[in-house]
Amino acid sequence: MKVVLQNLTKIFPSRNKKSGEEVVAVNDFTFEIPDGKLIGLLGPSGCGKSTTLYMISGLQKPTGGKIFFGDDDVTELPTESRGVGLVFQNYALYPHMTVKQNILFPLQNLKGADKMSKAEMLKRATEAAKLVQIDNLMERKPSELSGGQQQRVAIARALVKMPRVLLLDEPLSNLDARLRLQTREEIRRIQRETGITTIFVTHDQEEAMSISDMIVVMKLGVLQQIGAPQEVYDDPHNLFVAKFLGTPPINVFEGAVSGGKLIIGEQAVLDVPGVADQDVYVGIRPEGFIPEENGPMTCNLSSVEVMGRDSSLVTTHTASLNPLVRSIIDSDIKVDPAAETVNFSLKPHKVFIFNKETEDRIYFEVN
Amino acid sequence: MVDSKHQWKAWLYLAPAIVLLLIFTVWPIFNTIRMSLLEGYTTMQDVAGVSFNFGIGNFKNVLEYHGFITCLKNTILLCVLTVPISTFLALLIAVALNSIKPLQRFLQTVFFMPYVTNSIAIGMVFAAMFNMIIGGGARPDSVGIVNNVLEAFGFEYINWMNAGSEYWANIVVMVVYIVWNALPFKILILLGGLQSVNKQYYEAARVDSTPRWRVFTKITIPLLSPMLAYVIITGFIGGFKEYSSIVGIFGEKMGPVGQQYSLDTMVGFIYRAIGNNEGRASAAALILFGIIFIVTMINLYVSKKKTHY
Amino acid sequence: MKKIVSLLLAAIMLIGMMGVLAGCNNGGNKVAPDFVMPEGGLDTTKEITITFYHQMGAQLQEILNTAIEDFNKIYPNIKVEHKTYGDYNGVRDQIKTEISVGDQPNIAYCYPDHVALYNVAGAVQTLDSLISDPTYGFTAEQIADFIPAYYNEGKAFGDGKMYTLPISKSTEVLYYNKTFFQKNGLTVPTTWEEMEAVCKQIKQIDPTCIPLGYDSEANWFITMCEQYGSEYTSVDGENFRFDNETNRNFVKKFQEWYAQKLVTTEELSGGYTSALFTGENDAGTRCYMCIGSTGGATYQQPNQTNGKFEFEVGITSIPQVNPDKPKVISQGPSICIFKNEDPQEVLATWLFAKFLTTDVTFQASVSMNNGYAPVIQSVKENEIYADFLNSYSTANIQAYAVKVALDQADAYYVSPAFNGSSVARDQVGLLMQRCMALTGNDLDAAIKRAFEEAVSECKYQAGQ
Amino acid sequence: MSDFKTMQAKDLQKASAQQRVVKVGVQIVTYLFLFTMALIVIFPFYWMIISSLKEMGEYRQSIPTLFPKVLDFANYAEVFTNEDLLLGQLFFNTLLVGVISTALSLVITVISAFAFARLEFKGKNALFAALLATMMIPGELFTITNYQTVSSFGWKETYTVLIVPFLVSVFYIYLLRQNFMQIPNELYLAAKVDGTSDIKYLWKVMIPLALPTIISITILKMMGSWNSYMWPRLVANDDAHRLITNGLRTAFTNAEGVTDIPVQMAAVAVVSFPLFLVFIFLRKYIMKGVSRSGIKG
Repeated sequence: MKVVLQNLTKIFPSRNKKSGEEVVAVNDFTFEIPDGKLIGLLGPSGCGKSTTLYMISGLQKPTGGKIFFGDDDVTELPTESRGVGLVFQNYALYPHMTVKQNILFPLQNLKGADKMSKAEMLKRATEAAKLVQIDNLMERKPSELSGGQQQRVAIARALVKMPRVLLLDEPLSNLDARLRLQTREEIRRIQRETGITTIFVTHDQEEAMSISDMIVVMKLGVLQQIGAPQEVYDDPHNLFVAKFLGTPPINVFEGAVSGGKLIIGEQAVLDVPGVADQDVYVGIRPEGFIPEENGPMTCNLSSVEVMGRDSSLVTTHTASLNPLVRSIIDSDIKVDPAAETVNFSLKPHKVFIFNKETEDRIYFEVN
Repeated sequence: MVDSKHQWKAWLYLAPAIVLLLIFTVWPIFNTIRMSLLEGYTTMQDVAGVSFNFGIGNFKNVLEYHGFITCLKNTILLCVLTVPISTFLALLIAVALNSIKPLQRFLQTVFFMPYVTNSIAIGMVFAAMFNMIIGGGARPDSVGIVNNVLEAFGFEYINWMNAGSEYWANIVVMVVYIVWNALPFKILILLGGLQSVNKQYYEAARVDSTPRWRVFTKITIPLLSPMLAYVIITGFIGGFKEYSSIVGIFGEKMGPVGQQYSLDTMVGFIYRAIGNNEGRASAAALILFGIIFIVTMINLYVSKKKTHY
Repeated sequence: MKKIVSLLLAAIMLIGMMGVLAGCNNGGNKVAPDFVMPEGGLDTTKEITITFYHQMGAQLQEILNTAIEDFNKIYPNIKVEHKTYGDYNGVRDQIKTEISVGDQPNIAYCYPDHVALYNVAGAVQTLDSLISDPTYGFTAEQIADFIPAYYNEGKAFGDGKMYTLPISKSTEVLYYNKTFFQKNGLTVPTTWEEMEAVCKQIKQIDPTCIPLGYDSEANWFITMCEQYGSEYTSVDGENFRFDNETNRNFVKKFQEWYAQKLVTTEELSGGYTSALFTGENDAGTRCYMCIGSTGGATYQQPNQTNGKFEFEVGITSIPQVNPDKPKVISQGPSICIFKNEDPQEVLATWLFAKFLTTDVTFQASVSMNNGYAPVIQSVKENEIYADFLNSYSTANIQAYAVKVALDQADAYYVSPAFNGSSVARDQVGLLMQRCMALTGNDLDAAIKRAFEEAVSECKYQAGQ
Repeated sequence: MSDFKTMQAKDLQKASAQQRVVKVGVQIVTYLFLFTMALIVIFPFYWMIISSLKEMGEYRQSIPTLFPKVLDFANYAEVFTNEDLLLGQLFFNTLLVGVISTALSLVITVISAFAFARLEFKGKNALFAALLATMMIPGELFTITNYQTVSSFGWKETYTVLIVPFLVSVFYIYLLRQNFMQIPNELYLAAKVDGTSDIKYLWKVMIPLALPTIISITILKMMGSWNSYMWPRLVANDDAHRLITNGLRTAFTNAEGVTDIPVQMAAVAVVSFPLFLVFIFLRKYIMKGVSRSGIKG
């Protein structure tokens, strides 16, 4: 079931009547979520991602715009009739019901054509439990389960009625690090097996990129960029998207373009044919640095962190906006930790130039 | 946890409460037990220096009184009827109040009004509603507001509380009065409880497209059960001490004209005994305390199993 | 479970400890000694404060305050503080509790049943020595001036001693609709047979009415016992003797009257009978006769339409079984003095009591205000009071009521007072209501059972 | 689950229309139910007001009228002019006793609840269970013994006797303890670690967090002292100390024991008005107070 959002807007009247200015939580969103895909709504807190999710679920009424499931306009339809599955951030499992009762609960509400016999319901519930691997916890109460287990019960409850769209509100934020990795693989696997269109909200870019078919980056209610994770990583439309994706984060420098050459500090570090002369921001991915004897760019070396497969050089540079410039290089290349400076040459496709005012991306031919 | 050095500090904080309780609660309990075990004790004779022998005569005297069973029956019957009805009604009102936004504040205030209504006025209203005025003609001069409504719907008027009225009719009047009195406090507690239930459970229920009545029975009630247990337990404790409501309607005769004491309760018995035999009144009070204690223990036990924390 | 165990432990420990306690302290005699006249009599130098409990309404308290001012002109050093406790049960309950700690007031409004209760603790000071005291007591004229029946009420406690002084008396009288009676040529009944006859006549004339309203069922029952000379209660021996053939018969007769709607009472009708007397209610029911207290005279006044009363009210004494030996209840408060450590206080209180009962202006103004009868005959000589009495009419209904009360002064009776007599009074009232409300066929058996249960309830409550 | 197929699309327009009808229907039923119940609950208050506007004649009519034929404000005039009533004195006494007893009992309730909620000591549960047990005892018997105690202390006809005996109310300690227990213990331990004294912690952390409950206790306590009748009449029935309810009950009864109800109702209405105002303003707190206590029994 594909989900289409058309000029979706949500304006919250401000809390205190006096000041009167409103909060535009979601500003004119239009995008289409293909059927059967796992979509990540990504952005810093307060960017409107949860509000969008709740509008899709029907729990929040949009101020403007339309929502379509397939070609049905569900904007006016109440949550009960939308056939959505929603997993809350703190799971919202009914505390007084066992795991089995929690999972069975949605099935017991089905009416008319979808009504099921008791046996049928139990079969479906056990299937869902197996799918999320909690079939051994059926008689437990939510208070007796760990965060991860509760998470999976919530997913099973959302899935069991085979909703048209599955929505997950920051599913991993309450889990410890180790469990987070394991659970996000679970979500990926479950989504693949069921093939259900799934939208999840997260502020952790690594999580979004690792399992999403498509990510939607948002900032202060405005849609920044949509696309496959790798594609958005490699082709950020603006500085915000570039800075937001990737760990360790992208290194940003103040620079200028003159005569087709990119100047950082005093050094011409890269040929940028076809770009008019102007001051620019320059974003260089950590993996975009290659240490070279006479590389065009020199940085002062502070330390070398060997991490096995590759090692990371911690350097500083006067033109850098952040105190440290971090690069990741192949561990076979040896760098003398005692050296004062190190020279790099840059991989062109790992360097992005942004307009100083609008911070929009400026393209240049990469040969 | 906190080491024992803090023992004395805890007792220090509790000191004022304990001292006052010792004087004004514990000592009266002792005195009540003392009086209950002095056979035939009355303060007047005590002042005159008469001495009483020590025994359980008062208790026997209370239990043998022919009216004692009626008092017990009435007390239990009223409790068993009014506590569930008032709790259920208060729950409905609280849920309804919680589900509306406009006028919610206004209606909340209205439901608090009984607190501010003087008990004399309440007694008068119930007289106007149920009392009949027997005049010269065959038919009573006025049959009361409730009967007017009944007749408007084509029913025969009922003799609710006048001479010759049926026991069940008197009970109906009392149940209406007691439930009416018990509503405001219960609504307050249950509405408070409803508002402390996490909103997200209701959102989850909506997502699961749960019909209204299932939300009410499967989510609201279970989550509210600690409050409900509390309201029911205090309801029973209060219910067993029912007295002023019956005096409010039927007066000191505790029953319709010609059937005095037919609606007497345990506390009614105690009040009649306080007049001149405090020994017997103390014994009756202790018996009542025993009953309330047992009923509350049962309630606590039942609620421990049923409610969910 | 731990909580329950700890609770049981506390309870057992409680009962154990108090068992010991009960054994020992049994409370010694807290009441003050009997009064002995201090030599040198009243110490006029010392400031003495006495407390007076009553149930006077706002206007009566005005009259009391002026009386206290006059009293202080004679005895400036005696300061009188007075408080109301609502109704007569309120005064009794307050004093009973205060006696238990020995700080009861000096003087209080009381009824015979109350004094009987206080006497269990021996708290009331007998007045004989004070009355006969040469300097402070009553003079012979003052004693003679009292209306004998009221004065003798003070001695009705079985031991011939004087416990109370009458202060303001009321009785029951028959209020009747004079205009209606004259218009229909009806004679005012003086016996119960005449009453039944006239009620039936009235019923013919106005079928929707109830000819007679009798407010207090208890008074009716006790008065009938006195008029028939049948037994009601007695101070010694078997206290409660009202279950006998004569009483059951008259109750049966009144049950028939009620069934034929010839009579009703406040409880049976569910509303004020005096309201039915003064004007018909919306359904047209009204009473043409109402037997009630002289104290409530103002409530028997019909409504006025542009200055003229709807009908003239006549007042006469209530019907009798035997008109030559009339018996009418005497009610209204008396005053009693409580024992006190300080004989000066008792003496000062006595002087105040003497003043209230013998001061003509106080007695007259109280009577003029609420229709209660004064307790001394000399009040009639006071000219203001004399023309108050003579101007008796529907407009000045209090005067009319007092006049009738004074005329039947020698017909008063007082029921014996003992600890439990108030219980008897309540129970016979309830008994009367119950029997009159009886329906169905086997009335005699039902009445018999009602009487037996009333006697057993009296015995139980009196602690026998 | 492999051959998973999505639900076939329902006819959505019809569902949402039908949905809306049900929703409106439920709304109507809810409001209807609430208004009938509100009418029933308010009726006696309405009756109190109209009785206070009827003159004596109409009031004594045996068949009560639903609305007074003649509006008579004389009763209200009588309440204010009747100098015997000493309305001002009654108000002052009740206010004075109400405020002091509420303040003192609040202090006792807070520190006792704090001890029960936070501090560990031997016999805590037994003591608390015993306290709860006292709530079950019918109070009638206490009056006699307490009367004897206060008169032996010589407190009769003073403000003390109206205040001290009822300073400890077990119910409110129970309510506040439940509320305090909801404050996580770590906060207390953390405060202990950086040396804050119990009192400071109580003042700075616990009271602000439990403020709504404390306010609702204050209001309910004030109303309690406003309506108390039996005890004040027994121990302090003199003009200087009489309280409002006691004053109104006896002020309008004459020697014959007949009470002028209309004027009494007027007086009662006048007295209840401040209570009504207090409730209106602090209604929000009462609601929050009770819910925050999350009475878990």
